[in-house]
Amino acid sequence: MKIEGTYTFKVPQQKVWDTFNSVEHLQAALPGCQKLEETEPGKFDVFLKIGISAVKGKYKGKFEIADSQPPNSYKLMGGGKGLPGYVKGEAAISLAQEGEDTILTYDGDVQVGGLLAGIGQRMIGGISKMMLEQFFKNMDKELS
Amino acid sequence: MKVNGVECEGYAEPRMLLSDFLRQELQLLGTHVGCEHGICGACTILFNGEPIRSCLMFAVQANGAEIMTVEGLAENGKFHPIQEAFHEHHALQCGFCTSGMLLTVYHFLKENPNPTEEEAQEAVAGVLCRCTGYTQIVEAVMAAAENMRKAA
Amino acid sequence: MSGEKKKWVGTSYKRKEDMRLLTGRGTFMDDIMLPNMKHAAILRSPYAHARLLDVDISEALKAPGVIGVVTGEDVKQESKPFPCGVTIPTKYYSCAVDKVRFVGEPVAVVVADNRYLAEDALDLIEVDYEPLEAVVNIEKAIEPGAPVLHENIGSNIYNHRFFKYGTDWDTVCQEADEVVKWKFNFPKYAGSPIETYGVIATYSPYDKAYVVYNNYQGPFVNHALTAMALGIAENKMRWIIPTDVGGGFGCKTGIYPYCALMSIVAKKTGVTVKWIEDRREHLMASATCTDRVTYMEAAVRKDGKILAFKDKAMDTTGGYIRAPEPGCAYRSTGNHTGAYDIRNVDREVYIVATNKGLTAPLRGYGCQELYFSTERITDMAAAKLGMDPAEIRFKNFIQPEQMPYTTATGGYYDVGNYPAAFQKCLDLVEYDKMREYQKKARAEGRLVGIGLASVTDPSVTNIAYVAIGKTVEERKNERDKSGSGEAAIVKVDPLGGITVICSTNPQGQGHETVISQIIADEFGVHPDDVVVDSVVDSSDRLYSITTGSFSSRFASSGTTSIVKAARQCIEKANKIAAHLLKVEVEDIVFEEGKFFAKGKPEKAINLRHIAGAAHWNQSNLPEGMEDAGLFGTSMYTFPTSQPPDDQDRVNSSNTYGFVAEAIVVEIDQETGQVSFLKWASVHDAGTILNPQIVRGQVLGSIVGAIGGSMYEEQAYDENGQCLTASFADYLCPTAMEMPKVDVDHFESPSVLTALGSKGAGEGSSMSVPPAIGNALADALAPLGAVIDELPMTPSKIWHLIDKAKAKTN
Amino acid sequence: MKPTAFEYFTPSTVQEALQLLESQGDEAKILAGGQSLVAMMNFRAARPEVLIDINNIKELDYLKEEGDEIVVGALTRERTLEVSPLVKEKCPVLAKAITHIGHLPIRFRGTIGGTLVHADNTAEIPIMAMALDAKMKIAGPSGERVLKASEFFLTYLTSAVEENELLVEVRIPTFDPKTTAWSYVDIARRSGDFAIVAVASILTLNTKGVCRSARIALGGVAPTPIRAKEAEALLTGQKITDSLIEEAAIKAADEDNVDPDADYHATAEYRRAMAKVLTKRGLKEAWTNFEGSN
Repeated sequence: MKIEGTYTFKVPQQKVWDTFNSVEHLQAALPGCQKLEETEPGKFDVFLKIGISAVKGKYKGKFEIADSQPPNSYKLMGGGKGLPGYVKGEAAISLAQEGEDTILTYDGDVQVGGLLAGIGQRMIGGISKMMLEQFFKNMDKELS
Repeated sequence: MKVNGVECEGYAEPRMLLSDFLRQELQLLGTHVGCEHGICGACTILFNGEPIRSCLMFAVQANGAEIMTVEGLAENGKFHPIQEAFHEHHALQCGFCTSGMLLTVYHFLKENPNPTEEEAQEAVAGVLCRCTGYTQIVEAVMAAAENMRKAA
Repeated sequence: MSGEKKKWVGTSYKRKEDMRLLTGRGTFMDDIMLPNMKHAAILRSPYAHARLLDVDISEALKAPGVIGVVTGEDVKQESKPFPCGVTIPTKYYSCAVDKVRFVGEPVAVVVADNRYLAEDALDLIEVDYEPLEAVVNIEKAIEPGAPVLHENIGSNIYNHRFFKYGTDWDTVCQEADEVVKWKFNFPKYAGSPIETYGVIATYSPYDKAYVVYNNYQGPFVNHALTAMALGIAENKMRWIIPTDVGGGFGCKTGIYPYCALMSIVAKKTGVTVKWIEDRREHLMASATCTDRVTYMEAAVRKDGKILAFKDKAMDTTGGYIRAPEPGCAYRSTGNHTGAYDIRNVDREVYIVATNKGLTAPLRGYGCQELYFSTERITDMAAAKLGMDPAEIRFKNFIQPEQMPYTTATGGYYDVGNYPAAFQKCLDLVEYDKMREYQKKARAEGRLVGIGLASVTDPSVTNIAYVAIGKTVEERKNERDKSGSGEAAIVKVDPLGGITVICSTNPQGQGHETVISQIIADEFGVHPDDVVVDSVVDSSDRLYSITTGSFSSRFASSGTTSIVKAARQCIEKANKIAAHLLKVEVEDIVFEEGKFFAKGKPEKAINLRHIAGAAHWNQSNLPEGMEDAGLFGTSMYTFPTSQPPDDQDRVNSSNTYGFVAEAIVVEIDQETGQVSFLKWASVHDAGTILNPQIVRGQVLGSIVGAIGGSMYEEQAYDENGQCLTASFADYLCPTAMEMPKVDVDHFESPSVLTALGSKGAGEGSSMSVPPAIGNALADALAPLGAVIDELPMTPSKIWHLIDKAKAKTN
Repeated sequence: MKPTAFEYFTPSTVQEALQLLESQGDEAKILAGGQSLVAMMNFRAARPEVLIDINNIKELDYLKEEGDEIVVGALTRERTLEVSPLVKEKCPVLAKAITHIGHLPIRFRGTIGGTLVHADNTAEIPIMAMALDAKMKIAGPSGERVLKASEFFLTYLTSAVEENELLVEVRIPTFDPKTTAWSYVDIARRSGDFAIVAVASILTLNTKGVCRSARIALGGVAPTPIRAKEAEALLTGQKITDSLIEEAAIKAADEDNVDPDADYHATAEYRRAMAKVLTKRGLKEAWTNFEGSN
């Protein structure tokens, strides 16, 4: 499933970059994040508890930040699994300053597998979109 | 609970589905389980006179309720007119969905003794049948309605 | 033999099975309870393609109520891969051993006190998967560089063959005025009976034998294959199929891996194990038909004569290939040209590995895939030539005077009058009037279409067709396989009661009733007096490789065996009667259940009397009669069931019926929704044994095919995730989706069967998909949109209309 | 497909239920009709550790008229609303919409509260709540609060009811069928399925056929059911004509208004197109069936 779009933050690019690279802020902004740990630079262990319908459940996963080009772009790769199934994804994220604002562009591919995909296909697209929105909104809060 | 007019008792932990309770605890094997998510309708029974999916209820919720299953349709070894019509019109093949069909129709004809064919078709649409193509089921429902009206 | 006036056969005798089924007293798989029975649940792969690194069951073993856990390692120790009729079979075990190759593939089995606890323990099994890239698209799977599913095969090609029948394609094309070609996609859909699979297995360590209750439907070749996989003699594995099976439609032929798996589980855990497949398991991992890509070509003359068919057909059987595949591609060999007199055929066949669920025969086995492309291309040829689709069919039908007719590919059609049967269908749908109606509707801008299909309906497969998967050279090194035997035992007990035991275990087709009708006619008794035992038990029923309820075997081969067995009894009864009446056997008359000497009906003796003599006074049998009692047995196989010849021709089935379908549709151009305005379906199933039952079979095959054409699909995303694992997404038609269909018959009795009957169970499942395709295509023709895939959903149709309109604007 | 184990409570008052919600924390789930929840539990997609069955709270099962509102207890079954003479008379569009919910056995168990809190964006009652400007009364540890439908649905499958709260009542404004044109139309793959797109239309008209107010709600085209505000504004104050309806339909399906997702059954483009088609058909049907239209 392709997920792409943009989000506008009303703060300068460097600040957005720093916040997106901070464990603390990421932990606070990731929907349902119970624990986030940087195991080695750019690599994280994450534990999420998600509470929406068929997706509800606890997920254990890892993600990695690669090809980091501060403060412009990086690649995000990761995945996790829980009893309802697994999620795997990859996204190219880039930042661009536009006046006072920073435009974040994401272009990713998300794979959802197992129970989730089989019985929840009607809602997966919507829920993924919603969680991403939620994440950006939370990040917005972290930025202010 | 009262099942087909008989007081019944059994043990059920909270999570036991009513369909499983009827089959396993009460050994009423006429109620069939086809999907366990409320769509196929094979497990349809009457719960206090209303048709419900027994796979979408917990047995504990039926405490004190009056339940009717397919075993309660025929009386004294004689077919109910709906069963008679299903037999006459070849409205069943493998017979697996039939219990849910019969109880659905039983309730339907009680509410609507003089249905149109369209209404009959809609009434049985809540139970999936993979064998018959439904046509002969709808024909049976219409015939049963007529016979029951005549008998009434 | 056929064509005699019967008292019971041919009437709509009401079903005997109904008595128990209408009162909730049937015995289905889940109704069987055995002592010390525990319950199994299966852990299934969430990945379409992954290496299995580790399966940690330690926590699951500690869970409450758990008896044991079995993994792929155990299965590898206890069994070998299932044999399959291709040159390099996949290492297909009943449970994943090294890799998982489709979502839903079994990975481990938990046995616990009840199903709830078993499922709890599944949650505690930790599996370490190394995900691999998946491939789901048939054509991509055979491109270089595609992820390979089976290392031992080295590519994703399970099977690849070329066939040439008659004059070669290029030469034929020189004679042709037009060559029409198109690519078609046929979907993966399923029988999805409301009763899912179920197995109860027990193992006795003392006599090293298994008893396996299961709701299998045949063919019993899979019993032998399962024994081979378990490395045991076939008689050490007793299969018992309960009285009632809740629908099959071919899908239940795919249960045998679970029979093997639960046998292993029973052996490992030491308890009797019951496993009832749940709907999610069923929709992901039971069995569907193969999806197929066909590059179809037809070479035609201006006058409409089709000179040749050429196709490149690519089927996928999913993550593994298992018996009876590669039948998907070859079961229709003999009837490849359908009802048409086409002498030249060019085929290329691939069977391809993809990370999708596995396949089994689905009602119509292989024919819906075939006819969707041949009947669509026939319509396209007609359009190209400016001919009416009915006219091109008349132009190409095999004529009644050509019967018996041997097709270019080896099929032997004994009887049939296709033009007349087809005309009956056109009359029934009021074809000319409908074309007028269409003209008017089109003038108003409405999208009305008429779709036709005319096909032959093969039944009673000759297992020889499976061998076509191997080349002539490869076959030379193997022993031939062939046959279509079906078993019946008719026994008359000491009090004259008649019991019939067959190997065609029914799943709703009403065999008990029809057998009773046949026996009633043969013996002059009442159908209610006949008892038919529907339980199939491999240890005390006659069975063979070919027996079972599949490929519409009952109506032609089953009934023939029954009649033969019955007549053996009667023959013996005649001899006993002659002996008792002290006359020559030639002088005995048997009428309405009474035996008497010619001209002396007043001195008749009845069956009870004769049975009594045969059972109670065994020393007083006629001279030369060695066996006491009164019984007959038959395992009739058609003489037409021969192995393939050295030009790959094979009579892949034994009787061939005919189906004509005519469907009038209207498409709502704003929403893409389809409504059926009129529908006629005419069948030649030979002599009709029970009209009401046959009507039920036809209507049932129609609703299944409507499903596959418009609603049902086992759908996957590009990563091999199954998107339709619930009935909320796998959409079986309800009563509201079933239109009114006028069903009629054109009876041309088969000369090969005892009663003239041919198979009647599958017909419309193979003719409806192309007929709906043709109807939708005809409706969209004014816009220039083409139908080349199924299922056609409103969304897809709307996009076709949208695209076509964008083009014209 | 068997649910995981849970602790089971059967409060008989709202107060008790709220106390249980408070004491059992976020692993508790309310069981109302159970027609979505139990199916999800059978799949083990939902795994509540505590189930608070509110079916014994008789005080939540009522249906009455208060002023110009129909007041419905959250535990009222969908079927009760469907056949209620009050609903048929004062809010017939709701009765009509309910006939589109699943099949009869689902409606006999399914409750108005359950389906609202489940907040499926194609479910009939949430769409009707939006169309009718229903108000939801929610009880919580610190008392009751009332939300408008527009505030109630937050996003996909998410309502504003917090984990320690319980939806207790729904207040549905009635209308006078004599001056109101209405319709409920949808497209589903099969009869009884969740709609791909659904549209409810309610137009209040004066004696001359001029639209005094218009309410159009769409389902299946955004994370929650939505209103077509611009289309409503366009209709208001105008005499209903075919071309006006056409224009309103275009507005309803406008990009600013709808943002559908694709799934296996239908593409986003299809849903967007159906938003327009169904708005048009819905308005036409409402207008045609309205007694004052001719």
